[in-house]
Amino acid sequence: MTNDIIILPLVVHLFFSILLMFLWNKINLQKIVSIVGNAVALVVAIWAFVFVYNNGTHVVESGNWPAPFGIVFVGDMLAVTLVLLTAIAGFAVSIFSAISVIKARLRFGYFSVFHFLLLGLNGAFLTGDIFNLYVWFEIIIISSFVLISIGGERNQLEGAVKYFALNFFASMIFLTALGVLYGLVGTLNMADISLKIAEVENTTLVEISAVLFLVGFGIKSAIFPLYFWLPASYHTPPSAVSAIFAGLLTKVGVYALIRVFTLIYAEDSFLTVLLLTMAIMTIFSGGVGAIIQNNIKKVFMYFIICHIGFMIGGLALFTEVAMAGVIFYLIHDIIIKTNLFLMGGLIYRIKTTTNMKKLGGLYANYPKLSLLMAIPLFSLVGIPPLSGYWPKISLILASFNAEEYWLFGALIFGSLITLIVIAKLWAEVFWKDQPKINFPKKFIYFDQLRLGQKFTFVFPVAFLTFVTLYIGFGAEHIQQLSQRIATELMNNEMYINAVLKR
Amino acid sequence: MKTKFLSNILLTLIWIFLTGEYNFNNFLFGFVLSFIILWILSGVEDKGSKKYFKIVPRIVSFFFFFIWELTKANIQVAYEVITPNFNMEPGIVALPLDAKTDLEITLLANLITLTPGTLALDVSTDRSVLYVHGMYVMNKKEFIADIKQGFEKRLLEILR
Amino acid sequence: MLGAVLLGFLFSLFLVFAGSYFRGKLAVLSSLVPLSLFIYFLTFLPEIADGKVIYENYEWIPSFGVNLSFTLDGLALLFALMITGVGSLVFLYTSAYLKDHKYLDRFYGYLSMFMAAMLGLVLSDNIMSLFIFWELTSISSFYLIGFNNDKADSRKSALTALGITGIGGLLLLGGAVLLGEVAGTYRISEMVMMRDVITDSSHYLLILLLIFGAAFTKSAQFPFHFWLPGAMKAPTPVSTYLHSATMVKAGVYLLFRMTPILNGDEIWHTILIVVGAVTMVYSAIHIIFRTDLKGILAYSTISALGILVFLIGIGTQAALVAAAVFIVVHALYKASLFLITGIIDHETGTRDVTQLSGLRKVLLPVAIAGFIAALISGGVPPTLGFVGKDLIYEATLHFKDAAIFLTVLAILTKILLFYGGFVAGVKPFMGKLPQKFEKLHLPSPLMWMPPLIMTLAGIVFGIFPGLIETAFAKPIAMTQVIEFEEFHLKLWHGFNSVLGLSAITITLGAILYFTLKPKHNLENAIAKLDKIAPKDLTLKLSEGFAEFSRLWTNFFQTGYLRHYISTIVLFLILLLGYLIFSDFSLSIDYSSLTELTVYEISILLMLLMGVLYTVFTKSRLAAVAALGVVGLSFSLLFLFYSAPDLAMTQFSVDTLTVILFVLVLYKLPKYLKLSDTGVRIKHGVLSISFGILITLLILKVLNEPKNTEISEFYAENAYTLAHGKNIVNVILVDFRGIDTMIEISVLIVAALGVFGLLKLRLKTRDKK
Amino acid sequence: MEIILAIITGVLYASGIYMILRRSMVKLILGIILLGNGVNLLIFLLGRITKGEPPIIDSAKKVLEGVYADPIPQALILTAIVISFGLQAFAIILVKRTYKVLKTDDLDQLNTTDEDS
Amino acid sequence: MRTIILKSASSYLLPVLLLFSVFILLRGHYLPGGGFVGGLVASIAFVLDSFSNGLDKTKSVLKIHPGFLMPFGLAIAFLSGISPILFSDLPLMTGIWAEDPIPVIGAIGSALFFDLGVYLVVIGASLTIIFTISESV
Amino acid sequence: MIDILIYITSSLGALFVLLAAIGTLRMPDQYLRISVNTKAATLGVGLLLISAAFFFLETSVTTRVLAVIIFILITAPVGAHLIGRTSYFLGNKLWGKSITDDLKDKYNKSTHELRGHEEKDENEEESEPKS
Amino acid sequence: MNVHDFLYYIILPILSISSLLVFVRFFKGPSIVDRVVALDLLITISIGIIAIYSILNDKPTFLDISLVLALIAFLGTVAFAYYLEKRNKND
Ligand code: NA
Ligand code: NA
Repeated sequence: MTNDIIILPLVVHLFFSILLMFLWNKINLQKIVSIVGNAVALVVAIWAFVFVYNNGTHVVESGNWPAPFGIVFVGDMLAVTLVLLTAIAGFAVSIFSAISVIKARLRFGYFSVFHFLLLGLNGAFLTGDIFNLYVWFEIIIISSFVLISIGGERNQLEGAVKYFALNFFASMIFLTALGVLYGLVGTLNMADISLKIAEVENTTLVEISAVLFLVGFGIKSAIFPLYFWLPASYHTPPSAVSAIFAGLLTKVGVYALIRVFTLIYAEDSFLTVLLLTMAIMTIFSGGVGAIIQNNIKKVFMYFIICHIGFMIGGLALFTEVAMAGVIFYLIHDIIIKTNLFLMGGLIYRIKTTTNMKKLGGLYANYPKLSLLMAIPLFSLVGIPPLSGYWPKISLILASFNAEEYWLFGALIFGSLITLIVIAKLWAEVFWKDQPKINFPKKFIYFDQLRLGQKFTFVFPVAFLTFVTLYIGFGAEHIQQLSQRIATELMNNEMYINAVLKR
Repeated sequence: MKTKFLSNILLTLIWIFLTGEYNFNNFLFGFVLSFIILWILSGVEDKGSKKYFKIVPRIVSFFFFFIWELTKANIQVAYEVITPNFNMEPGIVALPLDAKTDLEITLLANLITLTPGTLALDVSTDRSVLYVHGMYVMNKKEFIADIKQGFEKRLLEILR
Repeated sequence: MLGAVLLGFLFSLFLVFAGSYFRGKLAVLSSLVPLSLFIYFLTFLPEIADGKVIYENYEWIPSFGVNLSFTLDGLALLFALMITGVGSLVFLYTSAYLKDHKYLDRFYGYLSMFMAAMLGLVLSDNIMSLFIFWELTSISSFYLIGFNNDKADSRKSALTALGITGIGGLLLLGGAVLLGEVAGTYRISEMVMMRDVITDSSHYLLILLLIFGAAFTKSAQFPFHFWLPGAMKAPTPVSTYLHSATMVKAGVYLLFRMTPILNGDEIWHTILIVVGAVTMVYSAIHIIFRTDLKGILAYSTISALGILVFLIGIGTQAALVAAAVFIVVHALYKASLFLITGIIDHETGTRDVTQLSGLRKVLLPVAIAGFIAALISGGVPPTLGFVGKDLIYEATLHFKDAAIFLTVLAILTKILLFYGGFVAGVKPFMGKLPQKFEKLHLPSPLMWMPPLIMTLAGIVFGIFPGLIETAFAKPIAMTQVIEFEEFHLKLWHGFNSVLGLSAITITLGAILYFTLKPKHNLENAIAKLDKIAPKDLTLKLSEGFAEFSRLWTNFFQTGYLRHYISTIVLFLILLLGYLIFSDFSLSIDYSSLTELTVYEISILLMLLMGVLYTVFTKSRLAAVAALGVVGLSFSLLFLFYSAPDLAMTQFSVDTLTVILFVLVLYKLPKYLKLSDTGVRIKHGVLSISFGILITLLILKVLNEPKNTEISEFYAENAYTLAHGKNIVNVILVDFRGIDTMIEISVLIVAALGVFGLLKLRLKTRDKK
Repeated sequence: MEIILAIITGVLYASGIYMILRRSMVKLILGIILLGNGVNLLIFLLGRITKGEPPIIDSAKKVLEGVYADPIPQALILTAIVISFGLQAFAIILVKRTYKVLKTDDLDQLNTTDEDS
Repeated sequence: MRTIILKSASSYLLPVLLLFSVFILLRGHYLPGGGFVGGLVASIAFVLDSFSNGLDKTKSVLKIHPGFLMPFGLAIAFLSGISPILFSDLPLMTGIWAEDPIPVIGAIGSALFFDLGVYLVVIGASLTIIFTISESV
Repeated sequence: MIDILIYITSSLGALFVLLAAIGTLRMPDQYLRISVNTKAATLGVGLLLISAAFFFLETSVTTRVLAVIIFILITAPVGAHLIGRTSYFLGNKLWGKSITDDLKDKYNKSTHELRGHEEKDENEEESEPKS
Repeated sequence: MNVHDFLYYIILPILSISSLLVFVRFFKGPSIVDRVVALDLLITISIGIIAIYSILNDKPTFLDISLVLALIAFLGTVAFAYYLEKRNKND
């Protein structure tokens, strides 16, 4: 089994999605099976993580075909870390789904599709083959289409149509890039591409393929000027779904950018300028967008964008310090963004709305819950020593060293906006008295739940908050991990040698 | 039971033709495969399948007769197509049917469609009339008689 | 020292989570926490007085160089004692002031968290951990200012304060990171050795500006001062503790700390002196126009902070000693005055100084404390205030060429501060007691004892300034000044020019107090000036920014899918166009191309026409049928070019898609002409440009050689190793089987989606 | 031949994008299909094309020799076709569903989620 | 559509087309074809049947909901994919082949089962999609 | 010998196909166009397929060719029937020079049930067609 | 002229031209029925083209594609008829 250890998460998720399809009408059983499945996936992910942590990059050659002839799965530190984070987020969200998603949705294969989505995410992180990455992307997007649109009311359908069109378009651009790349190097294995692309004489064509990848992935990861569709789509589905979208879907785009731009493409001044500009604009635009929102889910949405800019900016700097910052931020962001949307769901369950103007009095009525939620909020802001703070040190430092003062300014700007908006959100939602609104009668409020149900609602939030606290206070471990990953990424021959067995 | 078996054999033969391997193993495989398919489809009504044995050889003989008719039909139409003027007098004619079963009606309609200047448009819901579009309906009664005496008669002779 | 810092945090956690079980019973007991810390720090006095510096270091996040390093030197001890000392009294005072308040425990929780953060800040030897504690003071003060969170005013003030100090915090982060980078260490004590490296570095100015930004926002220097009067909305203990004694001095502390590291250039002095001077004079003048006691105190606090910055800017030993002493002076009198104001407010229900008089008759001990506080504030001997004021004049008088000018500014400020101190500390108690206040009773000693203790301490220290000298002044001077000179603090220096200036100050201050009475019309007069005051400007700026944000966001977030896509397409066109035309050469090797035949041309023609027909037809059904033609042409094309599997698949899939279309199409409306011609042309140009770029791109790539290593491997091994002869199929089920496995999963999910999309609604509708 | 195919690919991209930019949802889907075909053709073309030599090993032989078409792009396109089919099927239904709920085919009517709610 | 002609024609076409689909499936490893096209042909056969005989009739012929073919097919593909892991500690998707080829199909191996899984999934998915649409129309 | 057969079958096949194409283009109404193309194309394509059978002269190819031809023979007329009657539903008019239309008014507009010939228009109520 | 050239230079062009002629009908319409019929005929002609092409390339296996084509073309026609009838009923 240890030979295949890094792909066990894939096996587990595929197994459970099949199993769940067989349990089509047994919703209560599905809930349990899905939670068990995610728990198993978590255990397996930890196992794989520890294995790679101790033994270094591990490669599985599917079909026993050596690279570059077959599809390989590459468990380097970055991949297994992301797999682990996916498992953590997936575990929390599966529990949250079990309690929060309405029966009608569950009856139509929600959990099965959910596992397919997680399968896709894990596959995307692990694969060493660029076309295979496309295929994983597709299972991700089709699953997300289904999750966003099933049981669709007006808003969801509107969101889904745009979401579909843009993601399809992104996939087409990705495929175009892939076609160009294959036309140039005749191989699909990323490590092999990396070697062969260095021999391509026409660097303009290489740059073009890079730009196409950038745009294709950029649409998915919400970079300026490609993200405009996102705020209108991601907040429409149920919170459990939004949580996975927010936490992982945009990050898989960032992951792909990191992978492609560290492994395949060498540093290039044109691309650097392009990435930097896009990053700065993303931070700015996301931050500016967050200021004017009244719905907390949409506020979080714009922060996703804003903070993606942080990571892209770090990637653009292309130094080890910056990369460590990017990785740390990625780790922090996946957990925190997932949690924020679960919190949104929790607030909705309490108050039937996520509109700040209609919300209030949470602190007075739910002091402990409020304090619990304060931790992720302030982690998002990056109040030291919580998790969002640490990566900023690396990013700021790297932007200084690279003398990219605009990026530095953008980082400060983004952090400040986050601080102010979250403080405002806190004041509005938690401090302010509950304004007089008509609470719908036909709604099961949080207060009406049984103790066990309440616990199930709060547990995922508490669990992820705990992880966030660990990231903040155990920053030493995370930073060491991030530095190790950054070293691996910046010295891509480690990856290439592992894959091609050189 | 017997009809099932015959269908089974027939499908097996089609299989052998498709694969082009004429040996026992392939026969066996084809047989099992056909069996499975028939088993799956056992809900399908198979009216008229009892006559498989008789029908198969007759279809083969009818086939060659039909090719001839088809060629004739095409020549006629070809002439119509390439000559600059149209000599036709088309129209839709109601053709009373003697054919009763699904198979009979279907085959008749298909044959009519495939032959010169005629197109079977539809069968009345009570199966009493076949509506035929003809290119050369110079005389309605003659037109009807031609078909009834030609195709329908021949066909029913074969099928009954 | 780690324990000292952690104690506050742990206590805070305990109160926040478990406090509600005690319902305020722990209030008085809570004061034991700061008190014991105060005593703990007192025990270090002898060592520090001996000139020792105590270091402690705990590894935390060595990867970042962020460690819990603590230093206890004169400066740190001064602040630590002030924090814990004033803290003890404030804690005590609070127990009475907020007695029976619903959230008293929570309040203590925030308060001790703040105290711990503040302690951590002043004890940190690591600039990153200093920053961490710095931010924690901002956050805990956010909660403290917004403690009465049901009031919109409180929330707004808390947000403003957090916003301004938040900016400062981020600047500090930048400065700290940069400083650490330049110095090669985050330890402040080590940075001192790197002074020359830092001041010579090209980043020096940037560092300086960042650090100043942090300090000025935190210590409410002009033009960032406006958050402070607003923050006074907080309950009195908060105003006392944070906004006079401790937090606002964090900026001053930072400048103090940085003096031996960054004080190497004229610019350091210039900026600090100018900003400090403007702040102290500007806000001192403001005092005259205030009638709210807290308003008076707020502006006098800002002025005092200005004085401190101003002194640090002067930077001579005398000035630094003056600053150190003045920190103590200010803490003693200002904290007392705040507490006194709190008592008055608590008892009379008003802070309007025009309404208050004669309160000495009912609140005698408070009146005594008020009187002494006013004396300290006014620098009247024998209080420590007098010592402090003299030291200030001493410092200004000896500052190079601008001595006279600076001294005049200092005197002006001091006169106004004298006035402010008396208005706040004396005026409410003098004159006739209004009838409505006759029934007032002296509140609990827990409230009036703390100011009394502090003011008395002001007299004791005034009479024995040696205490201050040995405990703080000398140790601070020794660590913060490069060339230390021996000095002594005295109450009486004999007759000299400084004494003369003191006399002038006190006389003019007294005259001002007796002639100028606080009036509402004065307050209204200055309100008109608010429009150009930094506060309103900032407000307008932030409103403008919000408006800009709205415009910016709505400009891009139109909600129209086609805008989003056309933006992306345009972006791609620009990038690809730039790259393709940047080295435009299109030489095609015609010999490498395949020959063109009649039948291919007809197929391609059909394909082309089919595509165009699909685009331009006005009938949806015809478009779908045309799609069928396109699919057919495609599969023939694939067949001609050696891809039979593709031909089959393309055709079956296309037909199935057409069927799907056909099945749902009649549920959809007919085509309408929705876009006008201009839009069509715009989109046409966009799409055609993109198409042209793609064509050019293809031709360029086709010119490059291609590596065929992988396909050769498949050709050789498909049968021998993978037992298949149709290599495409072998790739699909074996070499790249994973792709296929996921591909069919995609189909499954799509089918589940279709199923759910159509059936789920049916079911819910059925329920209705 | 390649030149003409390249032009046709360009036409497919252009048509696809043009259709996606229309306001009608039905046109959006037609555009998606056209664009998908364009992408397939691009991959096919850039994998270099070969006439009449499918990558199938002769029944009498064990290895593929001589001139043959690159099987890899074919396999990729096949996968892409199937995936696109799944997505298109879903999209068609999505559009139908959306039309039923929103009573409009006009994409410009789909902008309430951007408004404040 | 209520037309006798289509109805009777399709009832004869259905078994032949299914046969043809299996043929396409099995020869895929050697000649053009394979699980995907095979599955499509099979599902088209059923769709045709549903057009002519009505959906209920076709469903009763199928006996189970086509949706169940999807997990079933995927399970087969999945098992053929992971069997190397379970049985011989080889990586995922490693081909396992019987020693001797058999007639018609050729070499028997895990790839064949994999293709069979694809075949079933394609039938299941396309039929689920089309039937659902037909029902909701 | 075989070559000659191939020449003949392929030429005839191509010719019929061409005729069908021309017919489809030229014929004045839908019914005539359907009529023309079904016949001509079926024969033409059949011949082309047969020429392939002649060329390869392998039983497997021959049987496959036969299978395709039979298949076309079954499906083409059914398709023609379906599309022809649909054309009638859509109200596509017969060519102006057509002489008779027995189908006129025989379809029930909502159910698409088709009345037989013998039943007179007057007594349609009592003779509900059995299904 | 051998068989190969005959097929290549005469038969295939005739078939191609036929396709284009049919496409003209597709283009002209006017009724959707004409388009469906034209599409059907196009596919049928393609079957012939494939038959000739399989001879030219000596690849009998291409004939299988023609079977798939025939099958699916039929389904397309059925589907269009189905749709048109349903739409007509609903009007
Ligand atoms: Na005829
Ligand atoms: Na006919």
